Amino acid sequence: MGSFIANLLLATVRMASPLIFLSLAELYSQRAGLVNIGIEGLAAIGSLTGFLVSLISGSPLLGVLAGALAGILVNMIFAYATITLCAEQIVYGMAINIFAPALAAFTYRVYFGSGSELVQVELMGTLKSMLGIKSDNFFVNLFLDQTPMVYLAFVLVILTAVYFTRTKAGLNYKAVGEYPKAAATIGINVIGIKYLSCVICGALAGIGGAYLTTCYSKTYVDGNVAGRGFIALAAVIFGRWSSGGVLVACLFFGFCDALQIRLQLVNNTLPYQFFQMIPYVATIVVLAIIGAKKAGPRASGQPYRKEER
Amino acid sequence: MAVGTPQTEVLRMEHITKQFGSVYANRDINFDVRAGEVHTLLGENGAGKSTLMNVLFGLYQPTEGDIYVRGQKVKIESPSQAVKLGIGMVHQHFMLVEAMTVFENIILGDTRSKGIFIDQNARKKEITELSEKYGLDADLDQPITELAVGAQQRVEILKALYRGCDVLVLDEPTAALTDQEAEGLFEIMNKLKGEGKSVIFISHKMREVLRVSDRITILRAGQTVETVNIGEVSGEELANRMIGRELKPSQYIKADSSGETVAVLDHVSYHKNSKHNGLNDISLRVHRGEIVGIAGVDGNGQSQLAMLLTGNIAPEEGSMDLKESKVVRFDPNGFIQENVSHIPEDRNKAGLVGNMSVADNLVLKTTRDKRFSDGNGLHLKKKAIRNYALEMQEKYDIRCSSVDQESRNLSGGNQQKVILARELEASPDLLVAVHPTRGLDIGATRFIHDTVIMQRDLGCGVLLISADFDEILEVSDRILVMFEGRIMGEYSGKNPPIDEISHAMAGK
Amino acid sequence: MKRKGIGALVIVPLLSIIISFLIGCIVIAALGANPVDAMRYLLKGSFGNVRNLGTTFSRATPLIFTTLCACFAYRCGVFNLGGEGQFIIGAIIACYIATKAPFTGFPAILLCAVAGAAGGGLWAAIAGVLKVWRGQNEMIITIMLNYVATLLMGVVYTNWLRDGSVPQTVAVPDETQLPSFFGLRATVAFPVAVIAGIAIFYFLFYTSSGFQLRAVGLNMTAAKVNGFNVKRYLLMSFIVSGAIAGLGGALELLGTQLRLINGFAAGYGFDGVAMALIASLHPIAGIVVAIFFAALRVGSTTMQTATGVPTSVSDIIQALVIVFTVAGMAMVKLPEFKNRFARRARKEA
Amino acid sequence: MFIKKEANMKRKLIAMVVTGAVVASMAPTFTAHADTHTVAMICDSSISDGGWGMACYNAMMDAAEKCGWETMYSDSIAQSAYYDTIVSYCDLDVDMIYAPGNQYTDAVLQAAEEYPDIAFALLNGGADTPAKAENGNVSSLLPDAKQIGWIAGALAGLMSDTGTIAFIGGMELDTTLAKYDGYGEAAAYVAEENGKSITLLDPVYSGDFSASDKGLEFAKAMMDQDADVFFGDASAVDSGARQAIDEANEAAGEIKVYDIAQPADLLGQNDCVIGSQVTDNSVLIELSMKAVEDGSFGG
Repeated sequence: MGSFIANLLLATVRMASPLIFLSLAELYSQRAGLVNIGIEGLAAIGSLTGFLVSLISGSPLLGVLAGALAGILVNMIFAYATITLCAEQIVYGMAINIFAPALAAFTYRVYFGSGSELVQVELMGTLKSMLGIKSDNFFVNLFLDQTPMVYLAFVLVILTAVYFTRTKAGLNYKAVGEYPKAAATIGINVIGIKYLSCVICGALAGIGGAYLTTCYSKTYVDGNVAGRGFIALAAVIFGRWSSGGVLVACLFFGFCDALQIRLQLVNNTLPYQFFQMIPYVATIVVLAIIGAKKAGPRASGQPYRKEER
Repeated sequence: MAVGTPQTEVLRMEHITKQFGSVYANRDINFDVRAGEVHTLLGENGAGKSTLMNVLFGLYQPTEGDIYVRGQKVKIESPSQAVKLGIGMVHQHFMLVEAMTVFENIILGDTRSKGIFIDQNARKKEITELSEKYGLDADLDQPITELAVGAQQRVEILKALYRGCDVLVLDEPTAALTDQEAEGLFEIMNKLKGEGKSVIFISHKMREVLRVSDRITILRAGQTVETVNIGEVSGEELANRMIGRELKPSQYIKADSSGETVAVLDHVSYHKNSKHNGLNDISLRVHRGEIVGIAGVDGNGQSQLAMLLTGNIAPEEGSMDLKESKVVRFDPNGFIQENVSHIPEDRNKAGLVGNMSVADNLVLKTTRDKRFSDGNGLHLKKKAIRNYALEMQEKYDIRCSSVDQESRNLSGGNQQKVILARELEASPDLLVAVHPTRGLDIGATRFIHDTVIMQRDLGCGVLLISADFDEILEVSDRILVMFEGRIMGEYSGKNPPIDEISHAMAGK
Repeated sequence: MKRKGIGALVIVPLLSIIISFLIGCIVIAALGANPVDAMRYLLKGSFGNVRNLGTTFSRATPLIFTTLCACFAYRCGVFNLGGEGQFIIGAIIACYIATKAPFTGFPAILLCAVAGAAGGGLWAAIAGVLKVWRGQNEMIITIMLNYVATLLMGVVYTNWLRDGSVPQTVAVPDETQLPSFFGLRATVAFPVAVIAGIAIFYFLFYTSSGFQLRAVGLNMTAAKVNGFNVKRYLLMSFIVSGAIAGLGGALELLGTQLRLINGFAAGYGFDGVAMALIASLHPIAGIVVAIFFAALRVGSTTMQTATGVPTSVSDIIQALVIVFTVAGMAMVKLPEFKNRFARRARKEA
Repeated sequence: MFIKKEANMKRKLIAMVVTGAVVASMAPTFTAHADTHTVAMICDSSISDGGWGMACYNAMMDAAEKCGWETMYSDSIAQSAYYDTIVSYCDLDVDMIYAPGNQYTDAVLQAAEEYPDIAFALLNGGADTPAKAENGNVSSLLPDAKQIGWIAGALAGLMSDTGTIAFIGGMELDTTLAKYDGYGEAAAYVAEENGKSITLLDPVYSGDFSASDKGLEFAKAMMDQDADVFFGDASAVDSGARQAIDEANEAAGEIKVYDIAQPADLLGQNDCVIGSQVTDNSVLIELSMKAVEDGSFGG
């Protein structure tokens, strides 16, 4: 059963990684005062683009980059509508969630036509395979048998923490989410930072989506994001708007998911759906327990108008 | 930057015009500042002082007109440009990020120091030097939320100086300060002058204007009236020019508090230990037909007092009586049923539903009333509501394009009138009015005072909370002073001991 | 100012629809199909004949309910994204009663409707309680509850109420199925939905409670200071909106689907939200919008089958309609826009 | 405010009604290609899922080619949309509706009742289904699921070294359950013959036919329990499983874990695939097409 635990942990990391990208995407968005519930959609388009490009170019890395680009492009719609036109952010997130997946499904169908067998793409190699290590030791697997993207995810968490707590730019960035007018009066380019946040958010969400098709599963199927975008939303609140907290939240969700898969095998008296519920129920319970003592950035969700009277 | 010798002009604004849609906020304004002087912008609320400064600071773009800094014509498109040109501004509503510390707020948006990381020690050293030079003491690691208003203002000034400004704009800086704190501020201003820096001082309080200014520019209705040197004209003269007509000081007859009590607080406490947002062992009574004025600087527990007296918060200790009965449940609705009316501190946040029409706001509390609906609210009588609204518009002289207009589009004065109409038509036994005239021009202020006095004479007990000392003196029959959540003293409204009171306001 | 207000709320959506369809046509042409034909089939499929019209109405019915659910909640400033979950819970309960209850026919239908609504309300109340007493973000909770509800339904149709060979529940007995509406495919659920819409409209704009509820939604602080029981209204808006969705679920089951199966109600919740917003939270307008989208969907099936154009084209058209409308609505609210308009208005005068 | 909104609502209504009218008037009277025969397929999974959907689609194409029929299809349709899709095909006057799966039974029967002139070929339908159709225009094409299971099981019994074999299902369809049972029985039998014992892990279900990542996680988890032969009935989900198996084999440096693919031939696509349970549905379809042409369909 020791291997059970070991494999459980490996699965946890595997399942948490895409969530980390998506949650960071949401974190950057909300830190600049933009609540973007369109992550799910952004990830969908990123996932497809990543798949296509790595298929065509044969380079998963290129796929990831393309996914990021696609995420940015789609998120620019959100940016323009919510920042420039001051549209209601929640509403627009919804719009993205309906638009982007439809676009993805459409593109896939048009590109591959019909009746083809399920197209498979080469995944990004793990460090272990690159180094040609054969050992099957748990720690080797945990720390080396991961794709570069996993390391990137964790590095990003650290960078984000440093950015928001130690750098001037990060301080200004936070100010925009907290009190844009004040930020503007000391010469911070509020609109600029808000757009920047949308670029970062779009890129990370796109990468998170691309991860699914370039590092996780060899195939693309519609709806493969499977609600991860919304879990990310929860992770940011759960994680108290700090990258560290977000990481913990993602690992928690990943763990719940990994656990639920295994419980299905151990136990067959209970319908499998109950196990599939675990991550969602856990989210609700945890949020209910921690409550919402610390609200997020002050001005999140509110539009910012330059000349207002 | 080079310290200019006195008399050298550092800043000039020529023919500045700023339009909002169809409204002229500024019209052909001329204004200049010399090195090492305090130049006051004098004008009542809505005269266009703040707009002019926002134009100077690059927050607004002028519709017409030019700005010259040290003789150079400049186009200020953003605050950062203004900062680069050596212009600093302390806004009336502080621009401090509450979630951050003093230090973080000061270095926020810092462009001068190199590197991507924050070099705590170096920056802190610079700031400490500055604060010592100008006597602006501040604990850098304290979060803003824990600072008193005066301290927050010092942080704002530090912020400006840290960005190396030689023209500092102070927008209504004394509004929230005790006299002592104000004195402190004036000293700082003197130090700044000494350093050859210029201060643009915005105010409508004659006393301090005469005390600190070198030159005074009077604005009225968005236009320059004239610029005068200090000593050329008397206080009254200035006041008259500011308002544009002879101002005869109002003389309200003070009533004596003999009637039955409508509200009694008995040793009430709430968040005792919070100096700025708590109540500490407060006892007071309000009688019918009197106006009890609560004097004191903002943020000494007045807001809590008001919320308590209107049932929005419940006391932690002590008890309260409304009329003859002890209050057991503190909830706003219960108090409203007991004929308690409330003119809230923040008319936009708490007074009005901005996106609803004037008419809706007038009947906000009374839709279940027979006059406005059948079957206890099951069917609203739209017509009746509209007619009532028109009647109120007449009676309270509410200026709006139509009673269907969204109330957020009204001017502050008219918004306040809508609230006044709603609250007074309920013919209350107790009226709690918080800063009822804040930000209103003299005309509206006068109207509101008159109406409140009238209500008093109808037998309503009024509790007036105001940070405007003059207002308190003008209308109160009894004056209580609040400081750090406590009542410092009680004085008669008839020829009150002004010095004593202002000392009390400073906690002495 | 007011005149523009009205105009924009109608013109913007219509304009958005037109633009979206144009783009759709371009895409179709790019696929080598004849856009005109495609559009013909799309329209024929949705309105072409009585049968299709009936189909459109029957497809619109559940959407109307979820739209109304969103309208009601958002009027009180509650972002209930859980319409789908509440809808499903209503259906599950109805399914149990319809198949297990000793009696059938009208009493059963009535019980299903009431219990379904109650179930939906309670399901939403979970999020309501968490918001009101734990200050928790209702969007996330309701989304999570959607997943839970969907999986719960899965349990019901794969295990508890499974009907033989396929993972689906037993069908509702004939006597307990809703009577058809004028012989159309649509059942009486459709008029019920419309009536519900009118009732909500009346409640929101012609009763004191509705008035206060809107006030809470527009300015919570002011509402509290002016003596409204904010918590009560918040909770109520959760429960009522949930109940509307729940009722919708129950009727959808008794009227159209007749059994719980995989894919039941998928996406209805979010659709409702989007439509409510396009209708600028107006219940009656919401009904119209819902019917429009239903028509688009029914039509798109015909379009797909006839021309081989992927159904996702119509998904994209629908998405574009939302994208453009919301952006347009926001744009006309911008001060710059208003000023320009104001000036033009003055010139006219 | 109220007035405003009401006006808005009215205008919207009018606008919509107008659109509706225009539509109705311009809607052409549509007739499908009358001369040649047409078959239309509906499918809940994608027809490019490398599994059931793909196999059934290709089967239709083969049969249609032989008989010179035209084909149409809609795939990835939600169970709640089966009926609408079938009906819209019927409205296009197709000659035969081809529904590959027991799950379509109800929708098919309902439509068959309303369109007596159209033939409905139901793959994997229950044996008694045709009798249920009042117009006798439904036929049930039945490849024996249990048999498929047996063959796979026999193979598994032979190949398994660890003595543990696994099964991944999409939905709890009867055919799926039948395959699972056959799989287990045969494996146990064969194993006994060779004097070893076989344990078949409980079946797991992904709840759909598309979540390949779930297949991957399932397989990994099951390999932790020493399963070394996999048989799947979940289309795209299986591909996820095969991916996990390949990875495991790669790590081990040799192919120790095997997968049995179905219903199409996937040999060579993944190293781990040791055999494919190919069910050739095209013959069955071809028969029904012939029947339609000479009018002997159904009965």
